[in-house]
Amino acid sequence: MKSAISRRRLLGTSAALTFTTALLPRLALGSAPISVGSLTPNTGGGGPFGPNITAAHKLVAEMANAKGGVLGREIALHQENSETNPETAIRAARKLVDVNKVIGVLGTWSSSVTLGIMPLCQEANVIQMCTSSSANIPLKDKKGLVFNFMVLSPIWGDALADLALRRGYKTYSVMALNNDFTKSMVDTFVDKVKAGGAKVSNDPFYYNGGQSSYRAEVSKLIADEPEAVFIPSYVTDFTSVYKELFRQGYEGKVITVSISTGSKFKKVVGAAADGILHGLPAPSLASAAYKDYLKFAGLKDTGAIQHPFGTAGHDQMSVLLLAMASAGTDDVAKVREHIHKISNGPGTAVTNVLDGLAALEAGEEINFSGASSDVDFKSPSGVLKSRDFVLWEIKDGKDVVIETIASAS
Amino acid sequence: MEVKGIVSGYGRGDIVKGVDLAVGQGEIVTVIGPNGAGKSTMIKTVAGVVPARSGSIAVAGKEISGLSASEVARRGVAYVPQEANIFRSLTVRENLEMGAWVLPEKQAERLEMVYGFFPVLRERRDRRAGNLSGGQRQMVALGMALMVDPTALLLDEPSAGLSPKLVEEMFEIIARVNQAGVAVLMVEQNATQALKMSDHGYVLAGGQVKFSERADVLLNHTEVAELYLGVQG
Amino acid sequence: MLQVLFNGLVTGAILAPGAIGFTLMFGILRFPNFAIGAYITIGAFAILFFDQVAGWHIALAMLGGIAVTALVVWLTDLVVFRPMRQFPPISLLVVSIALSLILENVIRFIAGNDVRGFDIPLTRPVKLSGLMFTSEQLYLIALAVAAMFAMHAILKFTKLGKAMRATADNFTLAEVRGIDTDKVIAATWLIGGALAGLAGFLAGLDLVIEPLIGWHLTIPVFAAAILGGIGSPYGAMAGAVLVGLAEEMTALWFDPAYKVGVGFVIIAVLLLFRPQGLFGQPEIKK
Amino acid sequence: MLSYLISMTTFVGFFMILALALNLQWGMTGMVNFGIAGFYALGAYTSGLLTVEAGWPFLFGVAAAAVVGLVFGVALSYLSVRLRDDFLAIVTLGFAELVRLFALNEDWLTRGPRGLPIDVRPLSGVFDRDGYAIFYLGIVASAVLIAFLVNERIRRSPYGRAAKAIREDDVVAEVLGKNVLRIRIQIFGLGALYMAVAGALYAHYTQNISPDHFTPVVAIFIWMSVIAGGAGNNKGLLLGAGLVMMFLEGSRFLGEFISFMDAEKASAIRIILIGVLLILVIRFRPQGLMPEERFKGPSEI
Repeated sequence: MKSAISRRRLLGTSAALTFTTALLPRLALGSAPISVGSLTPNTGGGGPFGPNITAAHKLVAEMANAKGGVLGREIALHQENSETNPETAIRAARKLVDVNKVIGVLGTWSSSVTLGIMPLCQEANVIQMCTSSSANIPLKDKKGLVFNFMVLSPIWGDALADLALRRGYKTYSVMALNNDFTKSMVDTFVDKVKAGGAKVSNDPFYYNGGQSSYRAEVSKLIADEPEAVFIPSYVTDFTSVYKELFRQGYEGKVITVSISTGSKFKKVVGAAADGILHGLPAPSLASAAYKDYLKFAGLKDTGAIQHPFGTAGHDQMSVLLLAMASAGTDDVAKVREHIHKISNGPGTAVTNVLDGLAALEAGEEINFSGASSDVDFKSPSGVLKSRDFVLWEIKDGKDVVIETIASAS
Repeated sequence: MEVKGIVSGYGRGDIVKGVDLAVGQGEIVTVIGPNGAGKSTMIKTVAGVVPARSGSIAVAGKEISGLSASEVARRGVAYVPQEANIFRSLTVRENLEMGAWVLPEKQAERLEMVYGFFPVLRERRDRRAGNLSGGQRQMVALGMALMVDPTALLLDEPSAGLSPKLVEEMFEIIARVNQAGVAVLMVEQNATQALKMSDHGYVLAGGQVKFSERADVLLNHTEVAELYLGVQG
Repeated sequence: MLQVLFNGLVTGAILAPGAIGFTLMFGILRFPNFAIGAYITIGAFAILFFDQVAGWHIALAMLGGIAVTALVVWLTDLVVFRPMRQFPPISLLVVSIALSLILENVIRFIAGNDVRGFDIPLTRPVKLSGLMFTSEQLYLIALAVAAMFAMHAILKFTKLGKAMRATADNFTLAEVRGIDTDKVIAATWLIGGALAGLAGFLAGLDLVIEPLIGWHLTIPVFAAAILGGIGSPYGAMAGAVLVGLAEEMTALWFDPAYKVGVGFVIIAVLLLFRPQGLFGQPEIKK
Repeated sequence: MLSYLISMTTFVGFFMILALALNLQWGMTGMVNFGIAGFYALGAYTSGLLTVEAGWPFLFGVAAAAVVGLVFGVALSYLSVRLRDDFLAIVTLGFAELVRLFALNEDWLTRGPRGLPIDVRPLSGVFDRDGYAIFYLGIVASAVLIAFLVNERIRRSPYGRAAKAIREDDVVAEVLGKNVLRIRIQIFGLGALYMAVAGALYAHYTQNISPDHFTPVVAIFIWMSVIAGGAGNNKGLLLGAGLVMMFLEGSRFLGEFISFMDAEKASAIRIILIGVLLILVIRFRPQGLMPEERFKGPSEI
């Protein structure tokens, strides 16, 4: 019934469209643009990542607009800064939802922001696309409107523990930045290595970012001289922590998440970064989607992981636009269904929005694979089915892939 | 020094309500009056610490009202506040050096002069001024004022808080400074003693001059004696 | 234990220049300048600029950065604080918070949020009879101590330094005695700014350079200054080392998660029971 | 747009309650409080936990928040007697940070950084989305109104004038026979109560709280509101809170015009503008937009 109405409305609109186009031939896109919201952490804790996500959203939207938009309508992108702070983010999301009437809010990063804006998005029937790892997200997503482009953090802990065990380390110490992302990761990591017969020699503890020194934390961490240390963290605090680890003469293995060891990190610590093991849910760097992303973003293929979250931003916008094109409407319930449809397939494999739109126009069904992952969602929840988890070791200042684990979630 | 019709105060009200007074060259002039008469505000106004709202203050024929305290100091008018009149955390010598800020070229010479007035300060020159006795602190305060080679000293209750013996000593010092050719305008609670060594006296009440007489006349003035000198008629 | 003391000393050395700068400014201007953290950030980024963009030798870059910071800090006085000299301290406190937001975001506007570091390779520690240290840490302590002695010499032996102490001690009297308080205030900002610049260098050596680097040091710096007795540069130095130690010990023997609260607890306890600081003279009620 | 305005007005309402609280403490009695976020968080978590974990109804949760705010406010007010303004600013800021650290680290109680989802809301089944937004705005608006009326009542009463005497000079007030300590404790406690109630209302409005909601930035916004509006003037600071929110959120709409700049730079510019504006207001309008009304005549001490 509803779809019939919207189809009728659509017909009406196209009739009106032809009419206005006839009157005003210079107005190429006569009907109202489709509003999409981008809410990214451009300052605060997510500051090192947010701008990449924003840029990726913009890039994809512009690519689509250059080809005449989606459903013959322009994509109007509205970008806001969450300041990595839910108190601010809620008001920004209100603006996106209530003023700009966006169909979705894309790009939230920290779980506190994603969860913070969830009640209002659910209430207004707005799609959310995020890269947050809190296990609370699927639990609270009653309407199945939240699509998470990052696997939940227990999976990270699991994969990294696997790697560590296979490397044969017998004793571990664990400390972590105090946040939602790391907490579940630490729990799974500890359980897994213990189950694997290894020993966790300390009582895992948490530190806060923004300290004036990390000396005591590091001393405490390596007091029992463990073979390996596991430090889930963000890049800002990890850089300080790692400098300190090195200066305290720690010779064992350092295991962490790749978001802490990007190119900026390597530049800061230089040769001292060699030997760090790190992992991240990521596409294979050889994948077509990732290469496309590098091309679009104007980046060189350095062989290292770049823009871990920018790639996800690219995929978020691509998936949303393709789902609308596939659904033939911007009706949220339909779009939601088609998000599952185009990301899980079956259909022609596409890796970017242009190919996708072209294929849809040609009447094909598509299966989108992204720069950040294959983007296959479980149904009904918007949790990724699996994501390749890539493990690297830094050698001579470069990330060298050790192995790739297909993680089920 | 000529003061004509100065009005000043804090906030919304006036405390000094049109005061005239004059200090001749080399004179000692004492201002007495009950608590709250505006004596302290008056002397601060002359010193430039509290801005004058109207009236004129002239030193050797040159207008100084409207100048800041430090500019007044540069014109040879040295004010010694009643309280907090030394730099407690600095040594005695450093205090005196600070006094000579506006007259650096004469610093050595003036320092000798001040040590001459107060030999005890030479002994204690490296002590923190805050650790000295009350009398010695007053010497530092006065010494600092003398460092600028002033033509006039403005003293706000120089004997306040001193033991009777020290009060005596203080007044002696003021007399010696005065004999060196420095005019003195002071505000005092120890009215009788202060007037005894003064050339001229004023009685201030309610922000206005009630009496202006030669000091010896004022001392024998029955009404003044009764009201302000604590002498029972 | 020796190691803990040494670690505390290193942290203290990082905090000390900032704390001295803060306390100098407080002594004369009589309000807690929250922008001290932003000044430190400016120092770190200015040095970073000379080090990496201009390609200067690191020692030269440090001096250049310190000079730039001193100048910027002095400019903030001319533009922002000077017209408000008579305002109550609490208004100035709010102004300084606003100023630190502005400065921090100017840096963010220019340099972005990325993490950065000076072009100095990390070194492994030297172990000497149970004590472990790196050469940078020795430089760091040496620089802080040198700054301390320089500050001592300025305050003790130069006329301007004595005038600064006098003005901090008793502003009204300084004016009455004809001390050029405008000059003293300008000197205070310049010296305070230079110290913040140095703090930026030390923090940049030890931590990671990003727009919030100085903000993270603000509370420990306050704590050090208050612990040492506000307005007292020597106290600030000692206070910095004690705050450093207290933070190390909290993280080691209590819970690292509460470490960032240590500064506050020190401040609160101290202000309640010994408001003049550990080494300060009781302030006379005026 | 209408529903946006409704929700922004609701947010302004939270700011207004906080600003009215700060006006009691600072504007009318001269007690500095930079720990606003601390009381705000206490109220939010108290009501959130009691309704979610213990199943209390909304109103009881809010009432419990009020009590907790009052208790902590009274405890902290003893500091205000012993400390200078600027030191008290730092200590109260520290209090807020400790509350936040507690919420962050004691996850057995607060669920730490994972955040606390709160689905308890009064009469949640009765209205549709827009209707509920208006209903909740009504709740917040009544709280603002009550706080405003109480503030005005206090301001006009002899008690309020005693508070003002303390602000001007507590020694003089003491000499005049005012019980300075008692008044300080009562006023600070009442202010803290307002803040906690605002926190509780905020928690049930946003339905998800985490320690990140209660950073010291909140205190800065509220101080901006009070300073911009005029310390001591209850009407002025309502205006101030509205203006601050308008500026904070209005500068978002500016973003549409500076889209040539990347987001990172644009948000930096936005915060720079906020800082500049605050400084300009303090510099050129130190009494605020609506200066405090002065009582004339013998009633003034």
